[in-house]
Amino acid sequence: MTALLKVEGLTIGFGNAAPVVDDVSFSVDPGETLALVGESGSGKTLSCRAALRILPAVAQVRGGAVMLDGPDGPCDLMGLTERQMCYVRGNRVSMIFQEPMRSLSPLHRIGNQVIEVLRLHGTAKGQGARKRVLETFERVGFKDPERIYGSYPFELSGGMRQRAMIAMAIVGKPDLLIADEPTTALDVTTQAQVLGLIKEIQHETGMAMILVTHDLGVVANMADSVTVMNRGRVMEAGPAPLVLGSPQHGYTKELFAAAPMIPESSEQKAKDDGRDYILEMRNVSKTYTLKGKAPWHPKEHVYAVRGIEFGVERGKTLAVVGESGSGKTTCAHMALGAEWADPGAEILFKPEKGAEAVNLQELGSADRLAFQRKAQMVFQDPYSTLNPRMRVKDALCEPMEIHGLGTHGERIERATEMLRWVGLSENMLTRYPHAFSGGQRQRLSIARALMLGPMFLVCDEPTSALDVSVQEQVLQLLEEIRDRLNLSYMFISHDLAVVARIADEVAVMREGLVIEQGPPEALFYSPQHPYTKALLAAQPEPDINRPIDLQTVSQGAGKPTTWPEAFRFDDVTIPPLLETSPGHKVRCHV
Amino acid sequence: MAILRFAVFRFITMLATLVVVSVMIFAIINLPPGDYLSNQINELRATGQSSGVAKAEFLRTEYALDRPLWEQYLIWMGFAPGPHGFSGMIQGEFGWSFEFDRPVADIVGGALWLTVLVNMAAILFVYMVALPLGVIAAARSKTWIDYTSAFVGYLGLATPNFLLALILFYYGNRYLNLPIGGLMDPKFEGEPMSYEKMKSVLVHLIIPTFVIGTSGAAAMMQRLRANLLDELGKPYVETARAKGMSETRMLVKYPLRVAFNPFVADIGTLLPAMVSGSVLVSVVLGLQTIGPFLLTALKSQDLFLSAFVLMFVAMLTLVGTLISDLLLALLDPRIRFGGRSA
Amino acid sequence: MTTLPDGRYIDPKPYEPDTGAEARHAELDMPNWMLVWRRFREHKLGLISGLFLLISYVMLPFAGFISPYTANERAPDHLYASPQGIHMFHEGKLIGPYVYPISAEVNLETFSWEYTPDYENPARLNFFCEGSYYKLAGFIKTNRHLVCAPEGATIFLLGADRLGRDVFSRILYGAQLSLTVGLVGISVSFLIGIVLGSIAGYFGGFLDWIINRVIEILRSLPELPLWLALSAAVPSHWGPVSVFFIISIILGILDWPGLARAVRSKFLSLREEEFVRAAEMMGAKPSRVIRKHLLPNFLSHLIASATLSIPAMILGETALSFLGLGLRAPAVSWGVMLNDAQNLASIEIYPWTAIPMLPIVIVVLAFNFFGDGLRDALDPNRA
Amino acid sequence: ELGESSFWKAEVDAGNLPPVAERMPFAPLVVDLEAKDRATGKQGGTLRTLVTRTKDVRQMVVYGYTRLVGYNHEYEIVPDLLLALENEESRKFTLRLRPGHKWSDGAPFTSEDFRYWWEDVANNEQLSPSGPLEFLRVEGELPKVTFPNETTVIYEWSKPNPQFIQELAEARPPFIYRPAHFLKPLHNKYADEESLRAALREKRVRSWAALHNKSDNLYKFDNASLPTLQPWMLATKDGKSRFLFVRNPFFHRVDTAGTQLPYLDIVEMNVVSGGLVAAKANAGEVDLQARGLDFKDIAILKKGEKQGGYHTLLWGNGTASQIAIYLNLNYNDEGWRNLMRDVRFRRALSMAIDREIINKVLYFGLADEGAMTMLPESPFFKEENLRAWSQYDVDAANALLDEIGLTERNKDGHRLLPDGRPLWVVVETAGERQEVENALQIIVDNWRAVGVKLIMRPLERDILRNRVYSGQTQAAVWFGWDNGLAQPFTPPTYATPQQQEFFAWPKWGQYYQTHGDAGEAPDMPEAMRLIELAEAWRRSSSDRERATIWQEIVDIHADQVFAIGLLSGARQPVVVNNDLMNVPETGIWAWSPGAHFGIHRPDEFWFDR
Ligand SMILES: Nc1ncnc2c1ncn2[C@@H]1O[C@H](COP(=O)(O)OP(=O)(O)OP(=O)(O)O)[C@@H](O)[C@H]1O
Ligand SMILES: Nc1ncnc2c1ncn2[C@@H]1O[C@H](COP(=O)(O)OP(=O)(O)OP(=O)(O)O)[C@@H](O)[C@H]1O
Ligand SMILES: [Mg+2]
Ligand SMILES: [Mg+2]
Ligand code: NI
Repeated sequence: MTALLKVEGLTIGFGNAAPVVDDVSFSVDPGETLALVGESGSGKTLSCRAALRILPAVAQVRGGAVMLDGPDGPCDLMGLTERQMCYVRGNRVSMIFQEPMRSLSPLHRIGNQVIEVLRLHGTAKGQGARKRVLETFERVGFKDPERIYGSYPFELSGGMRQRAMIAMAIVGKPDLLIADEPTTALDVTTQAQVLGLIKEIQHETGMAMILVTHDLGVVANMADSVTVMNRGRVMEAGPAPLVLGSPQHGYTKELFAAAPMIPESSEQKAKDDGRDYILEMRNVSKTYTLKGKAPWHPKEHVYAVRGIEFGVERGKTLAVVGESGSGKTTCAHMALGAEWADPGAEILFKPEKGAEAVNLQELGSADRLAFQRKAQMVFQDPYSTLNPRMRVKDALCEPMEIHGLGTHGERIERATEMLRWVGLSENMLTRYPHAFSGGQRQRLSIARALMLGPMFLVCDEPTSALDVSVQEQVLQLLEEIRDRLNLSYMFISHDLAVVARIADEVAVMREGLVIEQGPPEALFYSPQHPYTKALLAAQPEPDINRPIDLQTVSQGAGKPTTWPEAFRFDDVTIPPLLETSPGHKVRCHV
Repeated sequence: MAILRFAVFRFITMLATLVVVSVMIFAIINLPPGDYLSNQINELRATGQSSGVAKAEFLRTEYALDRPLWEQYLIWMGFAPGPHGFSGMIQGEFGWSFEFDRPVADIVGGALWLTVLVNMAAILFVYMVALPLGVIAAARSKTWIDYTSAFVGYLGLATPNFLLALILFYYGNRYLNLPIGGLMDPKFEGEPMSYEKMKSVLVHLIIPTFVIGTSGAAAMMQRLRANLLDELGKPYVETARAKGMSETRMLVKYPLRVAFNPFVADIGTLLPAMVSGSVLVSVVLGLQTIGPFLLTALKSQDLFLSAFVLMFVAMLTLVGTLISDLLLALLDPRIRFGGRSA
Repeated sequence: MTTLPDGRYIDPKPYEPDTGAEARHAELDMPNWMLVWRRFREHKLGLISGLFLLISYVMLPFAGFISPYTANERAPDHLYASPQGIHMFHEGKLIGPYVYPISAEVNLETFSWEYTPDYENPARLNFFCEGSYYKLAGFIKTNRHLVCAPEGATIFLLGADRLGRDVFSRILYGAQLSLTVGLVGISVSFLIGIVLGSIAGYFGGFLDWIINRVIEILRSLPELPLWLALSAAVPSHWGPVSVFFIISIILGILDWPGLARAVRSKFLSLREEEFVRAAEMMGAKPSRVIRKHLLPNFLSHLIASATLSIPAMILGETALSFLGLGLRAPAVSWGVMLNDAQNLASIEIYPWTAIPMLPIVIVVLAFNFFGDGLRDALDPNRA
Repeated sequence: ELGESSFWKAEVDAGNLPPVAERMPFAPLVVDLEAKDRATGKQGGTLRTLVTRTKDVRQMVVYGYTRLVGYNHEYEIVPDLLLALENEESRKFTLRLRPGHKWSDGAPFTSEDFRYWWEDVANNEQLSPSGPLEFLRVEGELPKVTFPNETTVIYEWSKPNPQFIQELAEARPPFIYRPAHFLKPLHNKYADEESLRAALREKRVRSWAALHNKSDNLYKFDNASLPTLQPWMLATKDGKSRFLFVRNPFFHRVDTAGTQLPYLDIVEMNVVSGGLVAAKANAGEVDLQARGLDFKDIAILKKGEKQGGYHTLLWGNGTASQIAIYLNLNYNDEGWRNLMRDVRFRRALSMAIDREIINKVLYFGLADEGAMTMLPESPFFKEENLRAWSQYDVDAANALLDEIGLTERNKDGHRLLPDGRPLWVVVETAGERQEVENALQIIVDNWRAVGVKLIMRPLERDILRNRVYSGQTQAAVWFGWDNGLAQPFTPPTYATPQQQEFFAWPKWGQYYQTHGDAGEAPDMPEAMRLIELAEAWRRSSSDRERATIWQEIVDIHADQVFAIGLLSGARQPVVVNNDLMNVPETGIWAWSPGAHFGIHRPDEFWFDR
């Protein structure tokens, strides 16, 4: 069988520096899935983009060929005219970009942007096209496809945007799908659903896929062959069972060893009773009113968060997991006073043990400034939170400048140090944000959050774009400073293995509600709520011999209305959160 | 819903602003010393035509020009009754033009549609030239097409309008047989619209449109280009490319909409700015638009006529900003007009 | 390529886990403006334009020295003299830079001045010679010129105007005003426009409402009658330059709303960007957010607008002189010169009187390319 | 043996118009063209001309120049509409109308039209709030006006009213007659209330007086239905930029060959912007044009002659001085006022001007350099008056200034006033003419040589006037006397401090014009003498006497330099189609006397095609 896409000796560089993609070759056959894994910043994204010829304008392709097999034999994409490329892009080869927020136009409705693919290539027209888009929306796990169709990107959660991107890429049923970290922002059940969908399509149409991911569990479940990259070079490549089963190359071995797993046995952590909350949220709700509808339509509300009650203990980590779109980010924003909660909420921050708690909802400007010094955030979407016109140097120094700390030299000093902490080179300080890889940007975001030495840190999926070895490094760092400086974290993640590792307490969210809350050992080993159980079941493991059944796990726990009587809820009746055992709460009717 | 409420609220504000503006307009017109009739009398005497003086004096009482200024204002706006039951602006009575010795409504009536015609043509020209050229200049920045359009545009900008008009008229007439000045062949004046008349109007519009339009087009083109270049590096542009859109189509659909934001903000002032900005051009080109009326009226302090024209322009401005705000909200869904932390 | 027997590929190079830190770039410690300058240097056209502008501005104080005549020096016998060329070789002999003296004759058939060069008597130019008095850099009184007309001849490089004044010298003198005073208006309007526009756009709400009303009122207020009123109100003993100075400031004060609206609308949208929210969450004050985050993202538009305002300001006075408010003699500016040229005769019979158009175009193009280079250097995504 | 015009033939044949013999007065005005060295022509053709404002339709009343009495080409006043005018000691004037004379709508033109004006218009309080016109009052006294029969009107005063006749011949005459048959239906004295109210409603005016005033525009000429006596009548209703005038079928002039005048059937008047007149003329789009053309356009006009099929005539100019500087003797600032009232100062400034250069720059040396005085065509012209204080003589000027005591100078070389202020003369202009600006520029240099700094300040025309009248202006530039062709019967008001319009004495003029309510009484002996002379002229009853008075006035002006004239006799370009006959090669372009083309009787121009 001839390979559908064959990349040979691809070399890409910037300016006159050494190439960042160096003599990379890989190929993918029709219907097959090739996983590209490797270190963050190793050139995975660039290699994929090169295949579609949408590299940054400054990038130089210094050599190599990209052969795409077509009806009239393979042709080199590097030699095609722009017009011919237009035919290839989106139609034959489509791509899911790594940063879903920035990759969607902020001014156009999601539906409009997706349906365009069909219109452009004449695949479907009119109502047919719309139906097909809605269908795809449904299949990528949107509960309310119509609403998503008419929404603007900024009205969606990170995972939703990512799914919109996925829908955009697969709606046209391409021959080859290049998926650049397609599930980083998705909770595991949704991830399973999406991966299942892709497999299904591969089955139906023989679509090939290049899957760039850092999640070895996903690789294990999806890939037919694997290419491992590091620092711009291919380290190891071959069929998945072989590479995963018995890695040969030093880097590969190292990488696979770093993969986190939910520990097999539970080690009880000590419990102290007098809980000292650094941040406490009481009765916090958030309702959004949707834009975009015509003025004469009735207003549409989204209940993003409904009556959240939890707290972050001093020096501890509260992990929040849950379904994509369940209100985690909204919660985090409110915890930092960046978003006003609906009236009646109380968000209390206590800077010192025993100090007077301040309500973030009613803060004076001086108090607010003081609070902002102590509480920082690592954003879910690092790209859009970095000013595109600011060098990293300035972006990193900005928090200190704002609070008037240090001299210029000291700031730079600290910035370099932070960069080193998160595993980046200090030379990157003079770059602009767009010149980084996804994972590098995420680390920038972490570095920036640490610049002020905060005492409370909200991390919204801080490691989702990092390969396991870098992730390990970052987690270690976080743990270390937590223990050293008595930092408190609110840690949002979809990766249960990470959560298991770092959390002192876990809250599981679904549709704006906390449905189960408790220490990780309790939660992971005796989950009570059907949704929690589903989540755990859907966690993929990096073991090629233990594939999860995408079909069944992607069902998740189903709709809340289909749950067992005790847990069932709908918009009107919501069961209370009950403490079933000490520290373990479950939302259920008694 | 919000946008509807917003529109209603804005409309009410607009009316209030209009009243404020009317006061200021009236005050400014009356700022220079003297008034039409005394100037008129002076002029008649100075040129030895003293036999016309009697009539000028007659008009003074007829139009309440002998009363204090505030009273004149109230009468003009229609808040207070004038002599002989003169009813004022708000009742659609626009007053009398001394200069032309006709009701203001009669004079402006005809000029109004010509003004709209000329300005529409100019705006159309601006958009038709600036949009494609701006997009092309951005897409092909630093190529000959970028440089040439910049050069020609700046040439147009750097030439005083009147000089440009003269040059174009002179050589246009010489080599292309284009007409000099005016908006239609005089023989069609007052005739009903016909194919021939239409043609004549179009031919006459060529040079004025060009003269009024070049500066606007050049300005818009360059700014559009700059804004577009900014957008071109954004990732969503790459997404669009990855979908297989052709470069121009992509440019037009995505970045253009973002880049358009500053222009939409100005859409409201486009029309009035052209009306008042083209006053001098109209004067020198001999276009029978509202502009020359305004200038003569102002110079001779023909109170009601200039006040009406200015009110008209002010109204255009206000309606224009209203529209532009509504458009802005439609253009960019993220925009809220509410306060910082709402 | 190393392929293992089982068909997999292994990188042949030996693997070292971490190479450690690279050498620190020199760039790292450079201030931002140095980085910008390094990128700007690559934009050749921008660089040339910048140099040209620099030279032009540096030259301004020495305009008197470079020009062979002073601004209002009349040659009564050379009204509307046509441009004279400078020659080097006379009848095959090199005699250095010289001109042919010209003599005027009125042609009462065509009612125009006609000039006949005297080819017999080439007159060599004098350098570093004494001519009429002028003030170097505005205060040093001297009569030394770079080049002056030889005895009995004239040197009108770009011809002479109706009063027999040298167009070339006047262009140089005119630059002194046109390149400076007009820019004051731009600065004023940009300052007010940006500040108020930012405030309205960033804060929104009530402030936005207030500023918008002010803008509306200002925009609907007629400029024309204001000028008319003003032309009566300016004290009569004021010199033309100070009148013009005031006018251009007022022009700037009236001009800001357009820019303010553009800034406002863009900021209304920009302030919803995530990075703005991030900065706010770090505690950035509004002024900082506006300066560091919002403005740089609107800089391209601002730069383009600024370059576009320049011709408007230079030419603004020609429009104003219709109302008796423009610059006027003895002040010299390009606008004044063009104003004199606004008739058919200047176009058709004495085309050189319209030459001041050229410097305007050149300066404006230079500003444009300079701005473009700057925009480019500041653009992070630049190719 | 009158020939019917082809233009009206159809109408006559259709019976809508009487034949030409019945249309003309019994005693038409027979024009002997041969005697005037003109060719007898033929009827027909359309003459194209341009104006710059819509309201300039009135130019057709000026060009048509049909008056009760009018100037002939020798500047004598001769009867025109009138068959004869009898003048008894300038006190009693008997106006004899042409029997059978008709308005352009065919209604008879009789003494009733005069009566209507006098009794129902001029003396109607609502129509003329301030009563009959000033020129009809002699020291406040109104004339006795009688209408003995259909063709006779008598104006009679107890004292002489010498300006009566001359006023009737003005470019803008006081129409002392009105088409009574046309206006009576609009007059509340004659019309029944019902129909008057209907007319008010229809015309959207508020009072009958306003309606009457609006319809009664013999001079404005913008009402196509208003009957006229002019050679051409307006045929365009509600025109904006194009007006057609067609021949008046009842016009009263006829040539010796029996052809009813005017020769030209149609005059087409287009409104264009002022800056484009020269361009249009150059493109051959006019047949007869002087208005809107300037001396500086001559080159371009000459250039287009061949292509445009026209030739450019250079006429003289009727203003006494093309450019004159008026030092305001009523300036509000006392120190300055005293200085400017010193005749030596005015003389010095005048002598410091190099008029030759100005002439060369502005007019190729074709104008006459010299002070403001009467033009050579006027009987009061004297060579020495032209020369007086106008020879370029820097030394003499300096000597004069020193003599006044202005010897102190500041470091710039400018003289100082006695109170220490520098001698800066701010000269305000209407900013409309480039010539003025150029001339002043030269004067700046000239005056600097005598230690006087001139500051030029362009203003709006009305603003300038208002400033001058209120004494805020130190010095202003304007034309010299409009009428540089004074005849003994020309009222000398404009040359004496009886009008604020002479910028040297605005306040004295106001004082006279408002009968002492505003302004200041003249207090300079020379000014008082001028007033005396003006009074004497009014009272005098013979032309000889008036001539001597005039001469003295002109001499005083020359000696006192009330206005510093620069040049006179500048050329006015007149573009004439090559086919247009009878346009004089030389002429004087003047508003008063002469009514621009009017004095040359454009009804006698014709197309030789
Ligand atoms: N515009 C640019 N200028 C300079 N260097 C760049 C630019 N874009 C990317 N790079 C560098 O190229 C390298 C490869 O980037 P790439 O985005 O392909 O990484 P990646 O493998 O996708 O990493 P990640 O898993 O973090 O997304 C990175 O080290 C990055 O810093
Ligand atoms: N500005 C907004 N306007 C309207 N709806 C919004 C807005 N922001 C968020 N939402 C909605 O609120 C809900 C919760 O969003 P949130 O971003 O908190 O989810 P999340 O838990 O962070 O999901 P993910 O894991 O996918 O990031 C979503 O349904 C989203 O569509
Ligand atoms: Mg990547
Ligand atoms: Mg989120
Ligand atoms: Ni992940």
